[in-house]
Amino acid sequence: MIPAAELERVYERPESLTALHTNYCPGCTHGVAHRLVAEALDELELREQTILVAPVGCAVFAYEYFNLDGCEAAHGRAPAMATGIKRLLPDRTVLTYQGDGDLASIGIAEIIHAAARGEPITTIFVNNAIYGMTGGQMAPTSLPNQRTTSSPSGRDVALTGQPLRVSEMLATLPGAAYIVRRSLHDPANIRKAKKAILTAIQVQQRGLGFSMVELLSTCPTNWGMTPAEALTWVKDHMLSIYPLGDYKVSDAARELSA
Amino acid sequence: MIPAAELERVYERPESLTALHTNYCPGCTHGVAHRLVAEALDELELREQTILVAPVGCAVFAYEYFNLDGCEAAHGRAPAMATGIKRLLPDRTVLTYQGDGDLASIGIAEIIHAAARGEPITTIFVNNAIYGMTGGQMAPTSLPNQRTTSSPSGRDVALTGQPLRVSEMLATLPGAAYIVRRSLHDPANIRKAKKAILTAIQVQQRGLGFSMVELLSTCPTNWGMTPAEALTWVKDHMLSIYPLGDYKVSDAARELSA
Amino acid sequence: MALKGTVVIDQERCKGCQLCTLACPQNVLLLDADLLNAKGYHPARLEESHNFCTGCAVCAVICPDACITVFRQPSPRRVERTEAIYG
Amino acid sequence: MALKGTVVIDQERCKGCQLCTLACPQNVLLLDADLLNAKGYHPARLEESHNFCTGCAVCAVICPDACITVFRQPSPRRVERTEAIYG
Amino acid sequence: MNNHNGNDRTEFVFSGFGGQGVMFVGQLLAYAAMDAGFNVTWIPSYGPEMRGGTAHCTTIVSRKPIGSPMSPRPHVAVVLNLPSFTRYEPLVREGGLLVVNSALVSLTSHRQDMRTLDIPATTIAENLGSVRAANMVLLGAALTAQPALPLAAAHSALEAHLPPQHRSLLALNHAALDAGAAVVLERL
Amino acid sequence: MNNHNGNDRTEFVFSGFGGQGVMFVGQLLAYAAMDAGFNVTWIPSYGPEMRGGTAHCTTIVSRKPIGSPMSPRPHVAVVLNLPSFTRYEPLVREGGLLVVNSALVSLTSHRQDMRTLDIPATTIAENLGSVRAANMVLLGAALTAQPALPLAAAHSALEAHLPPQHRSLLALNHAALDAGAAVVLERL
Amino acid sequence: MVKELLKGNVAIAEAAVRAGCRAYFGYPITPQTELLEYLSSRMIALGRVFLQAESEVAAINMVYGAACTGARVMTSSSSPGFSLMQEGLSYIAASDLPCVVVDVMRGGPGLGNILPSQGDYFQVTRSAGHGDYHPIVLAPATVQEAIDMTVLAFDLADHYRHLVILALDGLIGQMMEPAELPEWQADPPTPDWAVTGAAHRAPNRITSMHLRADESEAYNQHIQRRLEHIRAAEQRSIEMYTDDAELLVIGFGSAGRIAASAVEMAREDGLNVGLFRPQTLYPFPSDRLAELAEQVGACLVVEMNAGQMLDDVRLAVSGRAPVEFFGRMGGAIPLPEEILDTIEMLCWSLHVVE
Amino acid sequence: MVKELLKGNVAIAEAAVRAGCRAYFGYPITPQTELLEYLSSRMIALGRVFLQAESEVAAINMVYGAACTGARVMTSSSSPGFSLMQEGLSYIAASDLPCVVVDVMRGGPGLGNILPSQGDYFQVTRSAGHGDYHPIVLAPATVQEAIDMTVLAFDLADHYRHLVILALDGLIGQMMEPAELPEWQADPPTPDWAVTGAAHRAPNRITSMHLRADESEAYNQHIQRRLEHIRAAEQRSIEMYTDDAELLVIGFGSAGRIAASAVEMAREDGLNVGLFRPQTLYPFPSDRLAELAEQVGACLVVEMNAGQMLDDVRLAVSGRAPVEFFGRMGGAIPLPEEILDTIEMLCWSLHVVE
Ligand SMILES: Cc1ncc(C[n+]2csc(CCOP(=O)(O)OP(=O)(O)O)c2C)c(N)n1
Ligand SMILES: Cc1ncc(C[n+]2csc(CCOP(=O)(O)OP(=O)(O)O)c2C)c(N)n1
Ligand code: SF4
Ligand code: SF4
Ligand code: SF4
Ligand code: SF4
Ligand code: SF4
Ligand code: SF4
Ligand SMILES: [Mg+2]
Ligand SMILES: [Mg+2]
Repeated sequence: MIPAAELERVYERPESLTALHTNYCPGCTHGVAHRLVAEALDELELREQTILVAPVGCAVFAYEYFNLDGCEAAHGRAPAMATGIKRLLPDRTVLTYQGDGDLASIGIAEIIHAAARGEPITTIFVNNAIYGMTGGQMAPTSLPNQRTTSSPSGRDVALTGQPLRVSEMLATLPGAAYIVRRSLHDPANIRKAKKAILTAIQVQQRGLGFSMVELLSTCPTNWGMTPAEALTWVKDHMLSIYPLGDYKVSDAARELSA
Repeated sequence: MIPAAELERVYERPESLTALHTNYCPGCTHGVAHRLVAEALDELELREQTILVAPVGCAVFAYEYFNLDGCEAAHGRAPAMATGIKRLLPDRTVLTYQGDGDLASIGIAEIIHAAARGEPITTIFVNNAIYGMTGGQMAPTSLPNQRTTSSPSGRDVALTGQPLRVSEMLATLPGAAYIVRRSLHDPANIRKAKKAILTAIQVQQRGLGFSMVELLSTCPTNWGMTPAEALTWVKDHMLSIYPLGDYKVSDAARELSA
Repeated sequence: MALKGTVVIDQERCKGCQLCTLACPQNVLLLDADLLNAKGYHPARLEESHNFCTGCAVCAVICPDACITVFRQPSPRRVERTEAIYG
Repeated sequence: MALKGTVVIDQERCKGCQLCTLACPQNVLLLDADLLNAKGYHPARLEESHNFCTGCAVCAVICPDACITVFRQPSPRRVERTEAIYG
Repeated sequence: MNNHNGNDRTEFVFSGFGGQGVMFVGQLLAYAAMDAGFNVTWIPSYGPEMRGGTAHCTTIVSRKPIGSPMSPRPHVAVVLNLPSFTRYEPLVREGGLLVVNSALVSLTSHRQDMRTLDIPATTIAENLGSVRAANMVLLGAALTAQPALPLAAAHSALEAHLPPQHRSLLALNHAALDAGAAVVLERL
Repeated sequence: MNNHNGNDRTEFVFSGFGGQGVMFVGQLLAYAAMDAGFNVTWIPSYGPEMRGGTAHCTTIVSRKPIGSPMSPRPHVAVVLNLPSFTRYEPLVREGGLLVVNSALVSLTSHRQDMRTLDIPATTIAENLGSVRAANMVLLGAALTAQPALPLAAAHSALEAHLPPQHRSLLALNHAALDAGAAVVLERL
Repeated sequence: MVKELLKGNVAIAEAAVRAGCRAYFGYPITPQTELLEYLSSRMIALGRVFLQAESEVAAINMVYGAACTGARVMTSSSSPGFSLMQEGLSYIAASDLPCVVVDVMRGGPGLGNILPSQGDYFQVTRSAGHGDYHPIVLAPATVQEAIDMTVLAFDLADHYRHLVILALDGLIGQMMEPAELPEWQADPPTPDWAVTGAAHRAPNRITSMHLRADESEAYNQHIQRRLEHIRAAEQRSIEMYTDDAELLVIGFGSAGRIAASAVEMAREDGLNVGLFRPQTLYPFPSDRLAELAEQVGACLVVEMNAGQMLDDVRLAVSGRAPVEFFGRMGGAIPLPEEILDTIEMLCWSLHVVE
Repeated sequence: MVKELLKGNVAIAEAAVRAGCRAYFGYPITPQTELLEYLSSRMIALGRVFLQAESEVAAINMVYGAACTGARVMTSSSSPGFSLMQEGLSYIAASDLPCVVVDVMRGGPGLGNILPSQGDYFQVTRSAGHGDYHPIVLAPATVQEAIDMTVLAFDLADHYRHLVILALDGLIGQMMEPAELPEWQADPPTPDWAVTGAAHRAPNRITSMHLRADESEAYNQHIQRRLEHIRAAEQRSIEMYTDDAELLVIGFGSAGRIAASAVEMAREDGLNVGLFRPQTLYPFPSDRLAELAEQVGACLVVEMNAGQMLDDVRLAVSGRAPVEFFGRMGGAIPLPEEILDTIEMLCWSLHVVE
């Protein structure tokens, strides 16, 4: 082992995160998502001009974990709250961080209308196919036959429909400038996710419209898996239902991401 | 003029409408939409098994105008109410009749989730690009630069986004079996609209999933036009923003409409 | 050759919107300037002077207030009532 | 040839999720079975026996709790700090 | 018990089709009363009739503070069309005044306990240059028959409050007010 | 003033990691008490600690109706891991009992105003066949040291209420209860 | 029937099933989620309707629709979710529809926390949405009462065609206690006002719209007359030691049962203290309380909020006796001992203690 | 300044503009729509924020966000829309955010109608969402008062960091009356708690979550202390002829001004009647009313609802005098004459008339 002093520090906890320990379960990729957002803000030097809107969900404490000005939305209403902030502070960077229950279920109206208005905010959409915080109920994003505490014999698509693919849907809206889906299940994908977050925030900075990065994420606790198994489950089961990709990249946004 | 007695009656007010005079403004095509729905129910002999969910909007009295069992939803919530009814009475035909403010603005969450669940209900979506009942405010469906009482200098798309195209958006959902857009601006289009309504109801009868017919409709009063001018405005201005067509016809539904 | 037909207009229902008068291919409908119904509108009326009603039902198809009943000379090919007018 | 590097793990932050230990290409991370941190977890630890840490930062990229600081032998081509690890 | 609505309070209702300017004439009266130092309220009907085609509003002019701005039994009803006549003719308070646009309303009142003025306002206005001034003809008549305010107050209110885009109609409106007043004075 | 929480009411807290079966052991005690004719309440903690890894529950056994199901100062605290020890050691009521899974908790209590039982429950259970029976070892010990209920009641509750999918563990659980009791009896 | 050890939320769910609840629509929220989770398998196994709605707004409107069919239906939520149901509740009430809504109250306002609270007393008793009406509100203090009141809730809902709210807090929702489940009820016939398709009869229509003031006022009078009946017939309460009580402790739900412990302790200490526990929050048992107020020297209201039922107590007592308050807020749970302290202080100041 | 003839809704809108309202978010609903419509051009012309939200739920949450930036913000709605704002209102209140919400009440419950009503009294004063708090509630009775109270609302909101509701009914919203608009207020500095980006300072965080009971209770105590201050400092009311009144008529807003006419008539008839018109509904002017209750023989509460403020009157009067009620519901408007009839009846039974 080489003494650290002689070496260059190539990675450390980003400044846009606080030192607080999170209350996420071990191996939960909410933590990865946080880190990526914080790194992106650091790199873009936006920490001091960013306002984070935290969701109701496991990430409810996000406003404490990020070293940013922040506030706490009502369940699902983060995009409305962010709209209120952004309209008054158009030169600030406004982020919402939302789970799939928050965004795709109770908050679908607010995200659609924010996107439809082309509201220049950025949404980090953490899709773990379940309601994490409340103990593992079915979400609109749960997979067919997925067992949850409110679909104990598996999600019955005949009664509850197919998983809701939000990115695909939002991509139909002209106001959406940048809508992509990435995954956090391995380092290579995490790297791509980071890049997408950077682009999304830049889309906001340039005022190109609404931007959202959907991140496939794990919930080892409620899936009843080890953290490593959970990553595999994302790869083996979620990717086919939620194909990764760029669902909407407006022309102006394309220049940025290129 | 030939005495009526010698002739065959080829058209009369459908049985599924009551004799009540509507309170729609002269020339408002809400009346046409009503008539088409009633005719379709008559032809399918469904009058006695149909439950209509009326919206809040100019069509708030629809439950009185239709000779059907009916109920009155809260603004935007007709699809949720219809879901409640349909789940308990799966063999009945359940219709929602909704305006664009009702469906595309306040009620977008409920329509999306009903469609996403593949709820076997049929929605008649009357898009007149304005809030008729409350006196002509902007709707998410209002056209760019359209003057309304809440966009008096014309809808500014930079602040409020582009018109929301609901059919295009719902078409992305697997649960949606039949999503089409028609218009009521001339007899030929009215005929096509009627056909679509028939198909949509049949889609429900066969349990194929969610069905919706979007109807481009007029609001002469709040557009500040004569009824005839309003029809022309639909043709000249709405059709280009809201192209008519079949946005989603599931394979099973295709057989029906063929 | 056009069929022969006629229409009966429920003048109390009518709101004088003129959509039928403008749509009638035969130009045989007009608003009755002399009549005001209880709602305060001049209702539509059939007025066959040069042309005659063919029972084509275009007026009924466009009438937002379902005021118009259409009659037509029985045609050889029998079709369902309301279906007939929607071709 | 691989660069030389090392990692410093904030063992009090660590939740022992093992994502780093499984992801490390050099297999030089493991959970410390002897140590229980205040949160009650066995934290990850660097254990270079056969292999050595290259400072590739894969562990840091996957760690959900931002516990890992990565050091690397200065490379000829200078790049921005965190950007470096995301290639 | 006193008559609590003596001369110090007059309740006007204006009623007619949407395009007949009933809202404006009610507001004009309110402006006139305000400028003349009265308490005044104006309130539109915004009830279920909204989409029925007929519009009406109530203007109350009073020396005392006004409690309710509603007038279920107006002192003066100005009706511009048939449905308005049917609605308000029975409601005018005893001893009150009904002003009827007889050009459009063929009925006349048979009530003996109030005054009725049949004024062919639409015709008079048409002769003056536009049927749209019928409302002013009727206001002129009403204020002459029931002088809750001097007619001059209505004239100055017109000067002061006619919206800029309608100022070309100023002369017409003045003339219409006077013409309405003249009809009443003639009949005295 | 009386001691309002005399012998007729005993409050137990069970605390440990998620997988250590603390919820079940608390419920088992509740079943036992119910079957023995006591009033009983069981309540999980569902507060902010939820996601912290440590779970705890409270079982109250009483001859009288139970008001609050909460126990801020339990008579008996059964702690299965270190964080639980840290949390509950100071809270046990004077004269109460702390039962510690000494196999996982290296600390011991220095309080003189209550009894402490250090039981290497995980080790004992492991020897019996599975570490997962440590909870039963500790319950056996607790009920022997503080006989709010006869141990037999716990045995019959096991028979009656062990969920079907765990019935293969019945013998192990019985043995664990007895083993816990034995440790206490040995030390008498 | 035998007693089982049942968790409040689950007990309510199973009681609803046995009372003939045909459909449940809900949205997860702690501390009521077990209710939804239990029904997610139970209802489907019975061939009944369970649907997790996309939100509480949707849930209450699904209930609204389902209630229109004349079936027994239910939803449940907790404080923030209950707030989202306000519009729907008002529509349901204004449509004369029977239905049962469970509010397992938690610490507020705002997001607050998931701890037990009684902070929604005003919201459940006073408004539950805009306009003039009150739901019937039942407040269980034990798991057994939660069961019994669930059955009662459905019966009252049908009997009065009225909205019934079961208002409890997280303690009762989360707690397990021995309790007996009810008998299975036979399905009532479909009521004649239900919308089921207008076959062989004139159409049924369910609406809360009354555009004309006279119609609307007449409808409101109809509601008020119904509420008068309800006030006359449905006031319910439990008493302990009220015969000779000089201090009357008043509390509902969890606060009431904790206060009961405190009253027992006070009696052991020789204090003449009684307990009055309202079981109906609307109608508030004012009649009996007014009687008791004549007799006691003072009242002590105990709540897990800042003093909300306090208003109803003051209204009932109407100056006949001083009314004192002890409350814990935002998820804090009162201890019997601290209530006892307050009791002692009050008794002392009343000279109840010789 | 000179008097202008102003419609209530428009007057409130313009008063808000002059009071420095930087942003308005709202959703159309009769009878408040003119407020939104007026601001749709006015705010944009001034370079301020106007946005028609997709719903009332979104509107109140936009307000929530905007209020976090420390700016003066407002929304408005009417009864069903106000119901939809309950969750958001509770969050705003629980985050100590100043903001102003206008409720132009209409006939309910349910869809009801668009006629004037005071049926949301409970909803605005008692809960406005779940949890323990009360908004400050101002109730104007004239257009002038609507203007003055709009300015006051913003000032009180900022001063107390508290939610302020302007509660009026469709009559005042729709009516035109002569009134004077206020001076333009200078913009207050951005408060130090606002979220604006954490530059050169530690991050600001706005939340209503308090997971631990002790923190949550402490926060609730903080709210209750603030409410105590508000109760001590902000009770406002108007009186007429109270010096020698033997019957006190009590009404707020439209009902209050109509009752004033009735009281005038009664005085003309020689009856010793006075008027008490609460201008603040929360804090209810109980202190002054309790004093007056000592002096009068009876109270008559007049409301455009089934008797909601009645509770507050009874609580304040607390048995000192009988309290009678006259109400019209669901959009019906009381006539001065019918109030006068009731006054006469009561005076007669009080032997006030010699
Ligand atoms: C109005 C309202 N309804 C319900 C809840 C309860 N609730 C809290 S978080 C949550 C779902 C969280 O799921 P998701 O958004 O997927 O986030 P995750 O925890 O999975 O990251 C729910 C239903 C609430 N707090 N407020
Ligand atoms: C919760 C709620 N918000 C607002 C309203 C007021 N409102 C009634 S109808 C309507 C819009 C109607 O527009 P649309 O749905 O397009 O129907 P249209 O009248 O154009 O047919 C609104 C906003 C209401 N009744 N309830
Ligand atoms: S419950 Fe699931 S989503 Fe929430 S912190 Fe734990 S693992 Fe992550
Ligand atoms: S307002 Fe518009 S939509 Fe409504 S009835 Fe009149 S024309 Fe039709
Ligand atoms: S049926 Fe045809 S021809 Fe006859 S009136 Fe109607 S449109 Fe004209
Ligand atoms: S279309 Fe119908 S309503 Fe219109 S004028 Fe013709 S008959 Fe009358
Ligand atoms: S930097 Fe690379 S080699 Fe070193 S420990 Fe981390 S993953 Fe392993
Ligand atoms: S990934 Fe992070 S939290 Fe997980 S074991 Fe490694 S260092 Fe610990
Ligand atoms: Mg999730
Ligand atoms: Mg519309």
